[in-house]
Amino acid sequence: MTNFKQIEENLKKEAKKLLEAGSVAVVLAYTKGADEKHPQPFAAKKADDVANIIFNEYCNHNLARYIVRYAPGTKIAVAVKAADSRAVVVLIQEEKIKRENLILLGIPVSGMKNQKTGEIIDEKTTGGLTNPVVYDVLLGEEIHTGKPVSPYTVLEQYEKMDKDARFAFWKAQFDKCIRCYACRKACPMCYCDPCFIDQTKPRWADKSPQSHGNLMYHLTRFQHLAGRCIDCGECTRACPVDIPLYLFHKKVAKDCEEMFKQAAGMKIEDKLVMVDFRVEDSDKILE
Amino acid sequence: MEFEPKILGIACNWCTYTGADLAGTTRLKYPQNLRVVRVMCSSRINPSFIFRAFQLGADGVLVGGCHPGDCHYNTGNLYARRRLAVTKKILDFAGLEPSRFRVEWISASEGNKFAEVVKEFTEHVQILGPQTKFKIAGVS
Amino acid sequence: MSIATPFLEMSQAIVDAGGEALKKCYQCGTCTGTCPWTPITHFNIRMLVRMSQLGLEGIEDNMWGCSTCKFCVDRCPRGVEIIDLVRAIRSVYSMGGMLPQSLRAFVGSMSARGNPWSGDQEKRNDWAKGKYPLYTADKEYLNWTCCTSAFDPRNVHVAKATAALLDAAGLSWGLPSTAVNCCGESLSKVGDSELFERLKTNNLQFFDNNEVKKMIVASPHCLDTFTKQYGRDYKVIHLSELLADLIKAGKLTPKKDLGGIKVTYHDPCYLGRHNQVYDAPREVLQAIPGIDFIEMGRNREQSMCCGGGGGGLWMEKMKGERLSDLRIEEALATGATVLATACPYCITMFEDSVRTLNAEDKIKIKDVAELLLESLDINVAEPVADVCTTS
Amino acid sequence: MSRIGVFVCHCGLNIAKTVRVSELVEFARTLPDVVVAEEYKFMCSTPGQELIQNDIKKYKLDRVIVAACSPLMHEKTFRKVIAATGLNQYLLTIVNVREQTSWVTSDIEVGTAKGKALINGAVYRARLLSPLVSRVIDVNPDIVVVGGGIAGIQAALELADTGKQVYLVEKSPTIGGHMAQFDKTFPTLDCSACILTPKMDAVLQHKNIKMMTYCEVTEVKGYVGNFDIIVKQKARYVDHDKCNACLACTEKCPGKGVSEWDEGLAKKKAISIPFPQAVPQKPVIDRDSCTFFLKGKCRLCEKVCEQKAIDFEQQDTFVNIKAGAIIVATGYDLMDTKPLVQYGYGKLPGVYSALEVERLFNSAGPTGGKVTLRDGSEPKSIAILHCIGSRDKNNHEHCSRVCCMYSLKFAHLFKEKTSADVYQFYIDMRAAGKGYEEFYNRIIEEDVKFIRGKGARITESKEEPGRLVVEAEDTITTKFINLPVDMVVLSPAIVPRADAKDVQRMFNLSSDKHGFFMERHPKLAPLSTMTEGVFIAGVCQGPKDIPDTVAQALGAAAEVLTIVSKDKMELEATTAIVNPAVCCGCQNCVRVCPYGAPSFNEQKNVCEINEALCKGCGQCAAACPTSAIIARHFTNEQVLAEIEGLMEY
Repeated sequence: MTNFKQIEENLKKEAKKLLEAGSVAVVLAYTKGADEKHPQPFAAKKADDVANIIFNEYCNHNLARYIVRYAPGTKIAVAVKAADSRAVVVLIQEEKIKRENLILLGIPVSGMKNQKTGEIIDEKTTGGLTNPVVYDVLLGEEIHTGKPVSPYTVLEQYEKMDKDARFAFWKAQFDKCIRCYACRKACPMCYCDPCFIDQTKPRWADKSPQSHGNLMYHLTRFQHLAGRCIDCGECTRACPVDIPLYLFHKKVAKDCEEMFKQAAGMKIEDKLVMVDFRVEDSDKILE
Repeated sequence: MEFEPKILGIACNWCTYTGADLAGTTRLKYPQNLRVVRVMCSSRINPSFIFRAFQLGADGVLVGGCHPGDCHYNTGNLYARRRLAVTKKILDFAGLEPSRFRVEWISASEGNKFAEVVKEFTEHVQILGPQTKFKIAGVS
Repeated sequence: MSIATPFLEMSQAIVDAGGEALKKCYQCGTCTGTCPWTPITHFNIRMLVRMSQLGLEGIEDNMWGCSTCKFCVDRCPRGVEIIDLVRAIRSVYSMGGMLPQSLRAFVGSMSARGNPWSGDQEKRNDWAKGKYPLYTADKEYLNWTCCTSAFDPRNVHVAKATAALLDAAGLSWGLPSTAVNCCGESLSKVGDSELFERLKTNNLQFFDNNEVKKMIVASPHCLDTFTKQYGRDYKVIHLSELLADLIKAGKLTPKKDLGGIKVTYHDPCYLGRHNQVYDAPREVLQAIPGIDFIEMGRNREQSMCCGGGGGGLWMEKMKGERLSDLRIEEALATGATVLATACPYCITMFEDSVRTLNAEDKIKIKDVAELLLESLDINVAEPVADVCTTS
Repeated sequence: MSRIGVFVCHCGLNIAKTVRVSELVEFARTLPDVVVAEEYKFMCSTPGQELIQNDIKKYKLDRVIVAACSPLMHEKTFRKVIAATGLNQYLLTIVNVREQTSWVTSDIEVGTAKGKALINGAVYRARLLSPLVSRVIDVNPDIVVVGGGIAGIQAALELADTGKQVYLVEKSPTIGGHMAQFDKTFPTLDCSACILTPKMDAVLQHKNIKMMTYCEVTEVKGYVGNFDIIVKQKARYVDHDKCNACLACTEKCPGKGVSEWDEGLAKKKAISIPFPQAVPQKPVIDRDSCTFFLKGKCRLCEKVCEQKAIDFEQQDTFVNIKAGAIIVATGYDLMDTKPLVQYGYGKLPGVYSALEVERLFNSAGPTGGKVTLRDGSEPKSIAILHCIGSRDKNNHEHCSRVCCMYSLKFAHLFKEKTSADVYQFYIDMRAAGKGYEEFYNRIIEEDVKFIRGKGARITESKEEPGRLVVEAEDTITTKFINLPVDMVVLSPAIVPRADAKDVQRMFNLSSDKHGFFMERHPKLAPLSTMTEGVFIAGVCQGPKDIPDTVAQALGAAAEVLTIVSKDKMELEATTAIVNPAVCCGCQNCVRVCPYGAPSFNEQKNVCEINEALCKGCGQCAAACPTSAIIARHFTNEQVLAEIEGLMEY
């Protein structure tokens, strides 16, 4: 089990060092919220802020979400768990941020918990990873459980479903959507401003929370996140009506990995699969 | 009465649209359930067009582009291939029969192929029956 | 000059019977130029197509010449499926009762007894003398015995050799029960599609009931029918291919030196051109010690026809109009003392020719399997297996 | 609110036969914003055009929909029609009720129903169209002609005579192409060299032609009016600026190669010119047969060259050319008939292919113009086999078009040069051309024997070793012909060049199912291609004879002049632009554009598109997640509206 206290200490120490030395303008980490189960993202800007930093098993927020809020060129340190680090990699690939402006404080962790249900989320939404894929400082020992978890096992029961049943399942889910857009707010990849759904030219879908508008919103969002979603699961945890969006994202990620032989956000040098091609891509992917 | 599906075609100007014209010039007969939208390149096709077409009542959507390697814009169809492959997977996981959406490479000289594909696809969609899952209630 | 009136209804009837291809022909004569019968008989395949295009009188006198060797189909610049056309023509006319005398016995036997040799169906497995098991679903292979191998005294030897080889290789196999009948290949080429369907249904019943997955056939004609006309998902392997594989896998090792005999090989049309098996039988022959293998001038894709296909086996041909005679002469010219082949029809045709040409002491006709068995040095008089079943 | 006029064409009965035109008109009148709908027999005719123009004025139309033939056919015509009234040409919408409706159904109910759906879609789309202003660009007046055969030569000369600068790029060391290999040309039998070599020389002498032999185009960028072309000059190992064409090197050279020019029937020196009349008259070294390159020593040519022109260190070089238009005239290959084992080509020495025979007739050929077999003897009996690999599903389905005629020419020349009996094995004689039937008659009268039946097989004669036997059916008498001959000439299929696929990609052409380059329209734009500014001429477009090739070359030259004779030209206005207000700066457009048109503006954090580089494919618009990119004339709104309209009926 991860020693959360130890990581918190190391995080504070590193943050302090960086802020004191002035090597970063801000350290993105977590701080106390309403209670232990609801920590908040936190931007430490002075050495004194460091005292407020915490880290526990409920610190799920993907801090990569907040990097793009700072002006280009700002030096930023970010605490990154496995999925967060992948989000950072995608943002670098997409040229939203530059690697040299980042100091990545890597957190190897297992045993993170869902704030609402308290269940351990490792196998569901971390892409099966426990260690960050890229970092400058590691705040704990790398974790090697020896048993690699397939991030896609959870999909099996849905893949097996009959099409009509699957449609009914998703229809019921999407019909719940109240269009609060918490999913896109939580998503580190959803930095579009404005989002396609807020457009008036064209108006892609109805803006009120109705069945068909919801379907259009979600399906298009899945398409836009294809090859980019890094399976942090934040969309799902943010959802007030508990739509298991992560399942759909995971399925698209799985298909992309099978078709294009590459998982999102694993290596900075990788090309973005949806704005790339290979001449030898098979027509089979269209079958 | 036999079910007459509505099929949306989106064809690139240089290959498939021209191929479709050739099918006409050579007076090949094929089912007329297909209505073709002309775009300059298959890569122009925004995946949301496909979702939208199904919402607007399409029973099938057929996209036609140049053969890979023969794109008028060199590589457009190679990007399109990836983009539309993902679209198809999304339709599938959402529970829509993925075979209602088809991408075919049909060159300007393949009038025959165009007619055959349309015939075969129309028959296929006919067997699948009306598409009701995505269709917005009330659209004709 | 005689007067002819196009009779397009007849042409249409041929099209309806599966002869659609006649529309494509542009009468270049490549087929006639390629046809093995052209130099020796009056049969003119192009003219047959021409007459069918216009429905001219005289089709019925010309339609029996073809032995469906497929040479013309491979060469046709228009991609006309000439064999389908011949079958359609024959079917149209034999429905009208225009069957030549020599084929009546053949069709009659097929109809009454389910095999072409007027054999008693119950005795289909008698050659095995009860020494080999019947096929059951737990066995790997069904060893399908061609009617010709089962009833024709010469070809029975091939059936026996086959069984001995399969046992020697330690395969799990069984024979079909006597409920089966002829695959129907020649019957379908003769144009009796109704009777063909009857035979096919009966055989399929056996295959389905016994869950046949893999089948060994010694006759390329059975091979062709089972793979192309029966529409089931089992695997059909020609004996020569199986033997070549068994030798490669070390399960059969030819040891006995045959003493430097000169052997040439005749490609059966239905094994070669129809099913593209050219190498396997040659590999088997070349694996046998003491065989000096020589090719005839016309081999593989260019191979000559024996004349036995398309019902030819049951038709009388005058001396000088027999392809098998020409082929024997060709084989003799190579200096070979054994003409090997891999088809019971070819064997029958060649044995006849060897006799009528008085060449019995100059050349022997052998199935590839028989030669292989000789070099394995197993006594074939009695089956090696001691499994006992009822037939 | 827009004011739409809908004009439905009968196209005689072409449309009206399977589409009830009046019903479409009635239907159109019920659609939103449609203020007038009319029908006419031939909308593209002058009265039809006037009908549209009058209605635009009368009803103050601001959108025009023409339901007629394919937009690929008459979109330009109707754009001009409406532009003449002052209406922006991009406010036109064409509905394809002919090629994609009336011609592909035989059921008038079905045709009419589809026509309605298409018109409905067009109305929805038309309402959202915007006027667009065409871009005007400068035109580079220079021209590149690719291929130095008769087509390329003729086009280059024609263009150069108008004062334009022409670059003639030829792959082999000399211009002239296949025509230079021939001895005589049908049906007039004029000597090929006599009509061609003066033209080759004219190319060399012309001050406006830059002849680039032994060169290949390796890259084509840009667009009509402004092409950027990279040409590779293959190393000749001879400095042609210094070489004075004395050819002392060739005399001394010990290296022996095979002469492609003589179709492998003769040897050539490693340093040589392909044939005595070659242009330029300057040699190149063939690395594959040069003793120095093979063994590391020799350099005899270097020693004898007084001009010091030999340069073994020479490398391939690359030249950049800018041009306003391009003519592709890359010619053809003859099919390799070796795989057709029944004809024994390559195995039986008496079997020749057509081009080999051309060389045998040629006085500059390997036999000095004498018809002799490989053993030096004169054939006494000759068979010419037509349609070898042509009109053949197993090989090439097309008719090679010139074989009948050159086979007749061969027959004549055989009769003239030998005392042989000559036989033609043919399927159908095709002699449609000026003077061709007369030529056929002449050859018949020269006592050439015609056997109607395709040659089925060539074998070696058993009775007379060394002779050949042609087996075929004479389909007229239904007799099987076994004809002993000394020589067999195969007339193989004419096929696209082995590298046609590469050329096609480089110039962005389409090809037909046989691999020949495809014209924009088989009747109305036979020399244009799908790429503006690139034209095709000669056999690369399909088999044809010399008169047709020359006519195409001249036509292509005229087409080119319509572009390069003006300093400026209008380009399609259908490019993409970025709406900076909604651009999120993701740069997907930058990543997917094949032309580098979009770029990222870091200051503004938005992408921008350089319209001059944009070719209007619209790919960026599909890749843009925020719909910030407007693919003009194919905007998201327009396409969606059209889809909606089409799906309504």
